[in-house]
Amino acid sequence: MSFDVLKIRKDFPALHQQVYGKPLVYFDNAATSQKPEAVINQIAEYYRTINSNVHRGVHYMSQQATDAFEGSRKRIQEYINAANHHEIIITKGATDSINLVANSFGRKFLDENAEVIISSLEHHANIVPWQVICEKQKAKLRVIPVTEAGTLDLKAFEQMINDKTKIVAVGHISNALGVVNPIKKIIAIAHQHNVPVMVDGAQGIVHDSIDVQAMGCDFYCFSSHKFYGPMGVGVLYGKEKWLEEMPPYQTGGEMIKSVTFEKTTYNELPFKFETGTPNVADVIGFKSAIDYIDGIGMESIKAYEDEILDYGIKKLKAIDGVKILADGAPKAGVISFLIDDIHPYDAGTIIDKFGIAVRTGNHCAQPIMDLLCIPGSIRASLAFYNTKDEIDRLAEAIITVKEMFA
Amino acid sequence: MSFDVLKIRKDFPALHQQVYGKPLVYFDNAATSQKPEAVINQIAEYYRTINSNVHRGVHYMSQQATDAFEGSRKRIQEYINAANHHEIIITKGATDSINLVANSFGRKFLDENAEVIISSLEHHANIVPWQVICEKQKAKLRVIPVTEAGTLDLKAFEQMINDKTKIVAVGHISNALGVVNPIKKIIAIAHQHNVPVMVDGAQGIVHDSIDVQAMGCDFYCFSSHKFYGPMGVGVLYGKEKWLEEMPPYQTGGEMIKSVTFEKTTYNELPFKFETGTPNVADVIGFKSAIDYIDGIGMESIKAYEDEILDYGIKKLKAIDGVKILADGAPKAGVISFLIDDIHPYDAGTIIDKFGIAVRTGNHCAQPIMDLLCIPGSIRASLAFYNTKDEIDRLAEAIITVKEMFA
Amino acid sequence: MSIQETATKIVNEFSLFDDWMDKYNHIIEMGKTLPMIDEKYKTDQYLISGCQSRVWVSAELAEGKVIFKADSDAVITKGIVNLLIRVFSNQAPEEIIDADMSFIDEIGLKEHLSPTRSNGLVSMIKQMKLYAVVFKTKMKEQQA
Amino acid sequence: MSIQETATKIVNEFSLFDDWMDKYNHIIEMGKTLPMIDEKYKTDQYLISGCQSRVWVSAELAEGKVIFKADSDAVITKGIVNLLIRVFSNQAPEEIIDADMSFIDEIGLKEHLSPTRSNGLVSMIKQMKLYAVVFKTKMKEQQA
Ligand SMILES: Cc1ncc(COP(=O)(O)O)c(C=O)c1O
Ligand SMILES: Cc1ncc(COP(=O)(O)O)c(C=O)c1O
Repeated sequence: MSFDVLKIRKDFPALHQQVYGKPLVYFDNAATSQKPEAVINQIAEYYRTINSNVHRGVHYMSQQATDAFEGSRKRIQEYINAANHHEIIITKGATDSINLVANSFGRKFLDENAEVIISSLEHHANIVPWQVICEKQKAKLRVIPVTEAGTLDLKAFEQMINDKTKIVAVGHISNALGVVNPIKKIIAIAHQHNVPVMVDGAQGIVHDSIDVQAMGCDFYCFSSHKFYGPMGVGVLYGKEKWLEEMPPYQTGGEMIKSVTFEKTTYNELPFKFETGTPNVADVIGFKSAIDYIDGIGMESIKAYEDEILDYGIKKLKAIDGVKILADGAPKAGVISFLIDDIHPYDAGTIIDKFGIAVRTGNHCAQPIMDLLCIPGSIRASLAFYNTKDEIDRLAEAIITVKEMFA
Repeated sequence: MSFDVLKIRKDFPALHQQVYGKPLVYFDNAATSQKPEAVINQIAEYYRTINSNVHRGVHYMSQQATDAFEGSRKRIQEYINAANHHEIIITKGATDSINLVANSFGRKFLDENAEVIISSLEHHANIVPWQVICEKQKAKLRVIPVTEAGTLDLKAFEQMINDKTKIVAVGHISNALGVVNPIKKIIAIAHQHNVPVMVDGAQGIVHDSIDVQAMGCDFYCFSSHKFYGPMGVGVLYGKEKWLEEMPPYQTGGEMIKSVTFEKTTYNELPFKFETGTPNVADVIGFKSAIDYIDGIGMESIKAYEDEILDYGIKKLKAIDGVKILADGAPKAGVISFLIDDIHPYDAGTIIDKFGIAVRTGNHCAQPIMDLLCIPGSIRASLAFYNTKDEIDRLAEAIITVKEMFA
Repeated sequence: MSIQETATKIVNEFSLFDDWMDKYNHIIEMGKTLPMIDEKYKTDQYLISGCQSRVWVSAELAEGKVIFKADSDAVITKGIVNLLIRVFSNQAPEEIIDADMSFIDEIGLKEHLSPTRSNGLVSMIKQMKLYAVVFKTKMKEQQA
Repeated sequence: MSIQETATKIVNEFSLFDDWMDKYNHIIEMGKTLPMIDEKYKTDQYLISGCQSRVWVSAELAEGKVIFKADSDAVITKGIVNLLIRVFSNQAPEEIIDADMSFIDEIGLKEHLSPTRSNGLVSMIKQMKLYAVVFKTKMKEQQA
């Protein structure tokens, strides 16, 4: 086998722990991923050497830090194949990126005649900012429904989009159900109407190679921490033409060219959207994560993840009473399920005692849970460092849960 | 001597480097501080063990991470003596904190009859957000002038504040000049008029013990990275009564209680103002920084810093042609100066070659530079790990600069 | 039985079980004997926040003692809230307010006690003590 | 002299100096002999951004060659821009556009070459090459 998962696991120190005296099984990757040693060491190395504030310093360390910081931006650009490095805006996370777009695009382009389209499968981070800006600008928020199969209803979307639509904001892969959305089709339809599309790629970047130019999206955003990088860093990719037209979001140092009490002029891209001291250490750490992932290759990662996901779904379905949510829809990385009528919190509490970390609840995607008429689900979210053995352990735990609550 | 600086320096790995073959002298502390080994190790330790997403997880690691994260919030509360831990909002930096206040307080309390007061000594981070919100709400921005001595003109302030004033936002210690503002007097005057005061404490927390209740401020904000903690973390302290009244700032997961497409209800403090996955690793790292500083004691730190600052000012003033900015004003941590008519950039470039990191330029405080009619200054900003020897080396470098540009 | 006596009794019950699974089975059993509240109380007003599952707790005063009832959509939560009800119900407000909760440690439910935990045990205790405070105030007013 | 010849000459000049201080002294010297632009060009239009000091560069075409003039408020910046002027000035637009800038490495100014550096050397080169592009286009139009 070309994909040596046991070798790969050695790169992730957090995986080798005991929880309640049992070897940890970490199945909460959609919430946050574990980090390879290379990333952890890079952060420490940074703080031991070139740690400095960037961009305005003439001194050696500041110039080194600036080079490394801007080098990381270029690495991100290259990794997602953006056309320009100034189309890469550093934020604090996917939520911050989406707030930036909703606020800045919204203030410029939304008014009482405008409509915004999101979907029923969104994470709260891609719902609430749009609700808020639509309310502020008196625009209308419309929601793509889901079909029985748990996929987005593209027919409904085609009927929904019209001259008033100013932007479509949809997730790439649903964190709650693992459903992979037909993002290229959505973009094609939107672009036929000259409507830009923002893709919430918080889960998308983790499970597939991203080429923003091939995808054609106008914005793409994600968090470092879900993609094997440090916490506290997010990315917003935006096409230059939109970023140029949008007003700044947060303001302060760095994002301005000149400040007087009468008039302040703003800096160029990407700095127009970046204010305050950036999280230099973690941005550089994120570069190490990308290097690490690229070293293995997203194609092998995807192939292996699909294999264990498939194995996991089959294994769990074989247990009487387990119901996989959105079963049949195209999936990546996530098994979201219920066991009989057992409350997810009950199940999760017991599964935890086996040293297995799963998440229970609505996964910050309450609307889709409401649509499915369930209080939440149990979610096992996989990464390429998980194994079939670990899935077997989850299956055993589920059987115990069934017995305990029978 | 009770303060053993050579022993303390051992705790900071970055200080023991050679730059251009010379031992590094790091005098750019006001831009960002170096980190003690304890902080660097804590971040790595976190990623090697309990790394998880917080608050919503039932599993072991998530609960450990949540405890550590909330424990850090309590530590911050305790350190600045806030009345409640939910008055501590975690942000990504001082700039983010100020944007939060300007935006959220501004939308609620500013209108075309309102006035906001800032000062001439502010960092851009405490100017531009107020300019922007005042423009949006059609409020008026007023600016406390400085006296000849470089201190804030309190008489002018007293005449400026009136029934229309809704908030006063001033820095605690000026990053560009090191001037310590009479913050208690300003708060007393403002409170006589029932006007709340936001203090930009980005430099203040670094050089003095902070007791927000004793100080009486309504908001206090700062960055972890300037206070020996990791990058990517900021704090906003706000009095409960204001935070309760203010609308949320960024929106998404975590800060909401329930989401439907019709109506979203917001969570309680502090979560109302915290959305998206927080920077757990660095928040926990920041706790280690506070523990470290508390271990030495801010009183000893302050005494030692005042001693070397005094030494430095005397030493530099003794060099013919060196002009200390705002000389005579009460100072902390910063020597901002000019050498003859030499451009700060010229001086900085040469000083750098001696392995000495100083900053040159306007230090993101263009208005005060404009007022002083200078393009910027050379700034040596000190920390408690700096030594008199290092100041001597700076003095030597200055003499070479003078010779080279004579 | 006093609060302390019930607490000791519960600690003894749990001490019979060596492993976590038996402990949880006992909690689940306790969930099944929970004094359930009337459906009409299952409203937001009686809902305790801070839990991943929904828990409703109602309280009434009868002859100077507080009677608690509760329900939850999760069985473990039912068990935990019943454990609290066994300790608190039928006690005077004063006793409830002052009750020492350290027995929860001894049961081995310590991991549930952090205020940041998603099961909301702390919120439940807080809410029940709050009811007691309200009743105590009422009783004082009536005496006055 | 061709661009390459001047570049080699400058590299030779700098090779005489062993240490950074002499190199910088030479740059400072070159700053003093900078062909200064007319005061009227010291406007935002001629200002090069990305520098900590202010640098203005003007260009005009004389007999098919570009003549650059510049000024700055910082001496080192003057020296650096003069170095570029010595290389670029009095050359045909074509030559300037195609010029290989690797000699800057050889001088030992490599540390200045990163686009993120605050001295703006890269911005200056960009701006000067841009002038050359504009003149080349103009010359073509005139020929057409
Ligand atoms: C006085 C003052 N306020 C605000 C800031 C902004 O802090 P940050 O860049 O960490 O957001 C700084 C940092 O330069 C500062 O010195
Ligand atoms: C699909 C999706 N969007 C957005 C987010 C928000 O990401 P963050 O919390 O890192 O800002 C998440 C994370 O849970 C997610 O899964």
